[in-house]
Amino acid sequence: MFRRLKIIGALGLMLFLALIVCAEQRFPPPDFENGYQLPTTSTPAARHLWLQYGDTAVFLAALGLAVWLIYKKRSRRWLFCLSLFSLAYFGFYRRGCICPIGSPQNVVYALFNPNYAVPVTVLVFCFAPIIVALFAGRAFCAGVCPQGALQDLVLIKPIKVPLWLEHALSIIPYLFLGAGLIYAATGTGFMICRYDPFVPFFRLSGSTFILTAGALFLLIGMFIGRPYCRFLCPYGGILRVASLASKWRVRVTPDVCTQCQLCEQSCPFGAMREPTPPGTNPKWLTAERRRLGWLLVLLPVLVLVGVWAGSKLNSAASKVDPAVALYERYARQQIKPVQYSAMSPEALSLQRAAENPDATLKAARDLQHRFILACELLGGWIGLVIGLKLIALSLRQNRTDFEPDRGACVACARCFTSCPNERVRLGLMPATGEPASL
Amino acid sequence: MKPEFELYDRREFFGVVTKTAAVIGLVAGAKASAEEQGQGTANPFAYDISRFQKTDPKLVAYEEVNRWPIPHKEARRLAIGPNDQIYLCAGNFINCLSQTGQPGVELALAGPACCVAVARDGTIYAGLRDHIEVFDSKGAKTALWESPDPKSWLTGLAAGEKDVFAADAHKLVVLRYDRHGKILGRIGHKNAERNVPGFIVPSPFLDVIIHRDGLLRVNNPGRHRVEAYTFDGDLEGAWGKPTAAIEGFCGCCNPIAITTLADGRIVTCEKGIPRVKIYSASGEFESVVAGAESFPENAHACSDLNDCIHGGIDAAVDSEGHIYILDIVTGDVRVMKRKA
Amino acid sequence: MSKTPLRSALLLTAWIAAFFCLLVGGVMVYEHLTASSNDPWKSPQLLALKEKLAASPKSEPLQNEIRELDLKYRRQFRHRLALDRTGAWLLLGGAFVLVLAARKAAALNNAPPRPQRRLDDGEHSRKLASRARWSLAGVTVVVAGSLLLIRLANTSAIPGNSAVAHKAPVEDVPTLAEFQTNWPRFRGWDGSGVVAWDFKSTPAVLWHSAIPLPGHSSPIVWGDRAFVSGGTSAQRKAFCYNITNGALLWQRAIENVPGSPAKVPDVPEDTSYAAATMATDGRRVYVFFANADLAALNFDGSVAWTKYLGPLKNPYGYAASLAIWGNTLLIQLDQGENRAENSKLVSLQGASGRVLWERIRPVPASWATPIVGEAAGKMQIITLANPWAIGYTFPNGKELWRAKLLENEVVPSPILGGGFVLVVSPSSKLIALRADGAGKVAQAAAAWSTEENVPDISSPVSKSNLVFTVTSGGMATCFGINDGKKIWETNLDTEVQASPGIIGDNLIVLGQTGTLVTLQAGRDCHETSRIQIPDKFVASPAFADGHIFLRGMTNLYCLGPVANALKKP
Amino acid sequence: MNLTNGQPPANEPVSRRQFLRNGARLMTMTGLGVAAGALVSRSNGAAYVWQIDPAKCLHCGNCATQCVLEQSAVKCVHAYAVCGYCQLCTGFFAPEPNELTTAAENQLCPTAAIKRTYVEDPYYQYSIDENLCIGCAKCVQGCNRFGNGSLFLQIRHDRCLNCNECAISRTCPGQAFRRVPVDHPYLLKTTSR
Repeated sequence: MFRRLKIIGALGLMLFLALIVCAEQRFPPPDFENGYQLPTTSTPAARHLWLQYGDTAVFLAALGLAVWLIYKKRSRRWLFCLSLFSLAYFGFYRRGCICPIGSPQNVVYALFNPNYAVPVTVLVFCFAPIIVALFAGRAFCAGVCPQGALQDLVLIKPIKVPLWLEHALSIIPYLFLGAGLIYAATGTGFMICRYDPFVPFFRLSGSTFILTAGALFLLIGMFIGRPYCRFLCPYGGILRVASLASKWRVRVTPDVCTQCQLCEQSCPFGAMREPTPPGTNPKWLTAERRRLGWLLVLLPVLVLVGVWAGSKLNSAASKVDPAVALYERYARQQIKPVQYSAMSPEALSLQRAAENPDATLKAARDLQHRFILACELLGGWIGLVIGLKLIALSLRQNRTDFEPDRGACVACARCFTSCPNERVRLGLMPATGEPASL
Repeated sequence: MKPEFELYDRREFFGVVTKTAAVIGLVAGAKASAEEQGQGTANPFAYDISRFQKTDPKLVAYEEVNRWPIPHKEARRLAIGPNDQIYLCAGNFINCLSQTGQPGVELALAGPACCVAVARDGTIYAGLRDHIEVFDSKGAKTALWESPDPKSWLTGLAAGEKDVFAADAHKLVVLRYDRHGKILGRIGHKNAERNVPGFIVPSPFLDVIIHRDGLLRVNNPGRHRVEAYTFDGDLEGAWGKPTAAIEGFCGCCNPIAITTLADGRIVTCEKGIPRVKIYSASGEFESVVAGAESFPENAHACSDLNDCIHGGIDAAVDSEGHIYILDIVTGDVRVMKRKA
Repeated sequence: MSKTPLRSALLLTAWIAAFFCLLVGGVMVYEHLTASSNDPWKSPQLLALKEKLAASPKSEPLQNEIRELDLKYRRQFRHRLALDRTGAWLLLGGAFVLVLAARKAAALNNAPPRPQRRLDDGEHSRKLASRARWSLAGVTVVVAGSLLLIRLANTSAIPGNSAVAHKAPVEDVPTLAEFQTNWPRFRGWDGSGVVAWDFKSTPAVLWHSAIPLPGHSSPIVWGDRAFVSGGTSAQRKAFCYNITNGALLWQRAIENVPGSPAKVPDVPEDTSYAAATMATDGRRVYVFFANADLAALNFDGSVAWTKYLGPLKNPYGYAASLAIWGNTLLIQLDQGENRAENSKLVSLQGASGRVLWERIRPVPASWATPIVGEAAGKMQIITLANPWAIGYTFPNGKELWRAKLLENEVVPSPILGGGFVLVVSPSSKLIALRADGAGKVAQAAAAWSTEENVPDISSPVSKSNLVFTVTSGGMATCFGINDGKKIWETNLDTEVQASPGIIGDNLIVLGQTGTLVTLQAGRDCHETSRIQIPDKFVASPAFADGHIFLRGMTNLYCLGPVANALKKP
Repeated sequence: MNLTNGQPPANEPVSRRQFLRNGARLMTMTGLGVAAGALVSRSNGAAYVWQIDPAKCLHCGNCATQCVLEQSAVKCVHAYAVCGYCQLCTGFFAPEPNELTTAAENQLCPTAAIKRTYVEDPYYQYSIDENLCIGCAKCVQGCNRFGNGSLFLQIRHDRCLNCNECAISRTCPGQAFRRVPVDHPYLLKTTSR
């Protein structure tokens, strides 16, 4: 049957190509008499795809190497070298883009916007460190993250942040994460990338605001270890949770702990946890039990309150979105006109809005509607984070030895050599006698 | 060692907390207030011709008496028939409309209609991109004049008693046909010994009209002037100067369309700063029919769309001296009447 | 360990580096503060001069002044850019040295800790936990407070943003009557190719209008608009025509569909990239191409949404048309050479393009369009492919029955008639099936089947108690619907690809070479009229608004009774 | 993976926390797997880069000021086939130029990045020196208002860092920025439309 059709089809096609051509033609440039040839517009190609796959390979290799250095080689020096390499490669060579810190936004954006197909490389950058963390803790933070490496590098004289404050501030990354993700989901923008304080250094250029912020972080970072990682980095937050379930954990020493507390001194990131006294003192037991009970009740309450509060926030939150901001400005213009200078971005965007106010309004309103749900989720999330943290703080830990907290430890390997037993094991120190002063 | 938490005590901590809150509050408030009185940043790169976009009201001699939409999109040109019907070419159609825009005959063409002219006897000449189709007054096709050149791009037509003139914007020539489609001559092509400088036409806007003084008038956009030719192609004179000021022709390539009033004065249309003006037959600026203020969309379209090939305006004059202005962007026709 | 020479050397280096950094940083900042106001486009001086020049255009000195100043400032600008680049690197180097030196120095200096053993019975950790909880509460307060402030500082000017929040906008679906008066999909609202209104006099071409791109899809009609699709490997478009004068109202290219590869699959011209007939729900029109690009367009031609359903593997190119009921779109994505190559039936929500459900089908590629209609008292979706004819429930797509009936390349679409589903197994059988079965239906369930003059491309059409078929060879046959007995047959001596249709009492058959034959759709064979249109026809005719719409290779044709051209049904 | 790995030696039983950990890990892995699967099925492996749609660009000047690079990665490009080769090019000359020379006071471009070369009477070629161009779109405004619009802005990918979120796109009044596949990274004007 299809043979017969072929002829007709071919005929129709040929008949029409001719017509298309002249229909698509447009007023041509002049006929030059001196045989002048039109130059073609140059189109320098973007970075090759295979180069990006190359980056991914390097990334995975670095991750693997980091794990090996932490668990098998147990060498701070080599880990430091690896982090320097990562700083050079992912930082100054790849200019801080592509980095896993922002990648959850791409993933969420792709999940909520079918028109955006997330590149495979981004997926790898987003998921690989999490999977590693699920088995071996925050190897990524230790050896691969350029931001982390930069902060680790500038750490000169660590001051201890009191542990209770450390705990309290450790929820901020999750708030940042939540905010970043709702803005990504609504398609407004990638806040986490927008407010990354170190990428401008990698690019050697950036807005004054972000450069100053970065400089401040580095100054603080000279005395407080990895301030961004501990108190802001949303991806660090993800890895922190992931490594709570990690299969293996960083150990100060494979041998017995003599409880000398040297490792606690050696950790600049407040990740070392002291042993809890054996047994439980009955005089507190009931109180603790009761508190835990109340907190468990409080959790859903907090979440609900969060949702309620969030539902009130959408109009404020959505103002960040250009479409909403445009209509807001347009509407304000109707009430009390402001004279913008000619051809200024504001004037032009207003002109665009004025051409089709309904469409502008619709776009803005749709976004605000998206934001209602988004903000409720964010509120609930904040409530959940706080509630869980409270509960976590009220669970009784039973530790017999000094050991790094699974979540907080960035696996920088500093504590290894601080442990006398480890030094003995490595033959840095005679098995007998007092720990020699360094 | 001394327990860390004497480094901060709780009161101090809450002090810090309240301070931060205050700071954040202040910042937010400041930002909000800034938003409120929102002074926009000036654009240091603005291409500023605003001073030319205002027309001195004293110069405006015409007022709009009527305005009606046209039946099809992508209008190109309009012409006035023997008894004052308006012929519009838009899209693949030529429409004959009454002076009030009531639709009459519609001719469907094979391709986009680029220009139209109507002879005194009612014969309709439709310029398609590269050839001319002829219809009788009832709209029956009577002839098809073969394309003079595959690359031809006809954008202007004028029908006289014995001749039909077609302006070819790409081949830079005005073709002289007889009423049967025979090419009699090629006018205005670059020619040193007849000292014809030749047309410069960067965009498809070359127009030709037959003036009452028996000469042709052709706009030469690239040279910013209107040129007068005999039917045999001798350049008899030219006038016009390049300036965005009201008395001249603005931008890179104007005027884009011309027509003539009964008394021989010439109406010119410009794009970029869309405006319709009247010059005396010898080229003295006389008055403004409609200034840039009258074509906000058109002015905007030119700065906004891919190019002005989709912008632009055309004009025609009826026996009572009304000027019909076709706005290609808004797709409507304005009827302008001289102020009392 | 206080003042070793090494340490003091390190400290010295650190200080020098720090000083160096400050110096470079200072210079850069200074440059920015001063120079940037002198950028060639900002410098007030230069601007003022240009103003002056505008006033007195001919003054030589002024011109020279401008030229010099302009050159100077442009030099400065380039200089600044260069300086920033080098400065940044210098700063970086300095900082690096500073950090390294300082680290070493600090390392040399740090006293070995002498921690004392803490002997408490958990008092310490308890205190810690409680402080942590309180400070956490503090942080919470801060967060809440700042959020509150932000909330107070921002008031929205956008009307009605809160109350109607979660309510999704309800889609208004046209009534069944609207669907029936229009021609919303391949072979009409129910895929039967039958309209009730009568069409007395001989049809004649009222207008014809060029279709810029080739394609074998049939026209669809809604209101005063007709739509067809066309495509090549280079571009694929939908076209909208005004049915009163044939004006091409708009054409929309479907491109940059997310996920759709730039390279389109090869499709033989005889199927064309636009073989699938479009569909409409009166709110949007839907178009699907052989490269698996699906698009919904609003009636003004703007794109509502697009979706890539591929990749599609089809030996001759995809050709089954879109089916629609209400605002639910159905696409029968049968593909591949053998049975297990993820053929599926997909149902989408018209408004959003959201996939409602997908059903995997154990069949290879087919070219038959599914129909939706009431059979055996249930709303059913009936699909044909080799070998299975499958009935699904509408709207939720649960499989009701399947019958192993078909062979060869299944092209003709099913129709409903006389309480049967009429199914064509190409050039082998015409089968009347009761659609009341459940699960696997034995071949015996077929009420009757005949092997006489069975078409291989065109679909059957049925009226009252008759079924009509037309073979590619042009043999028109009439069967009784209850027993499948042949009533008459006639050779129309024209090749036929298009499916026949029925207007009132007229059986309309469109020949490939442009012969439009009208026969009486009755028990006795009688040809009422025959006209010739100079074009090639593969697409099936559409009947709406008292007119016949034909899609030729080159043009869209509108036929009507010349006498009352614009008579509404 | 299943629950058995991650267990401590068999002699001691799985502690409750250990069990929870394994469970959590298992769940997370599955979750990630599902998400990844869903996304990979959609992504066609290609990466995206930012580009300006000339049809939407409003020539506001933000491209010169908002890019994270000191000298913007956005440049003016010239579609020669669309150009009219005018003698009086409104993209090259300031409004009301004194005379049609390349003197500073007559030029529109603040950095003199447009080169004007004589082709033949009466035609001149205009080309962009990208090392000088700062992407301010002043010439684009001039060309679009009066001429054929052959000058327009494009992101040049030999300079663009391809930030995850383009800093210019945030402030673009025409919302003209969009992600395009890396193998077709330009949206050029051509003779055919």
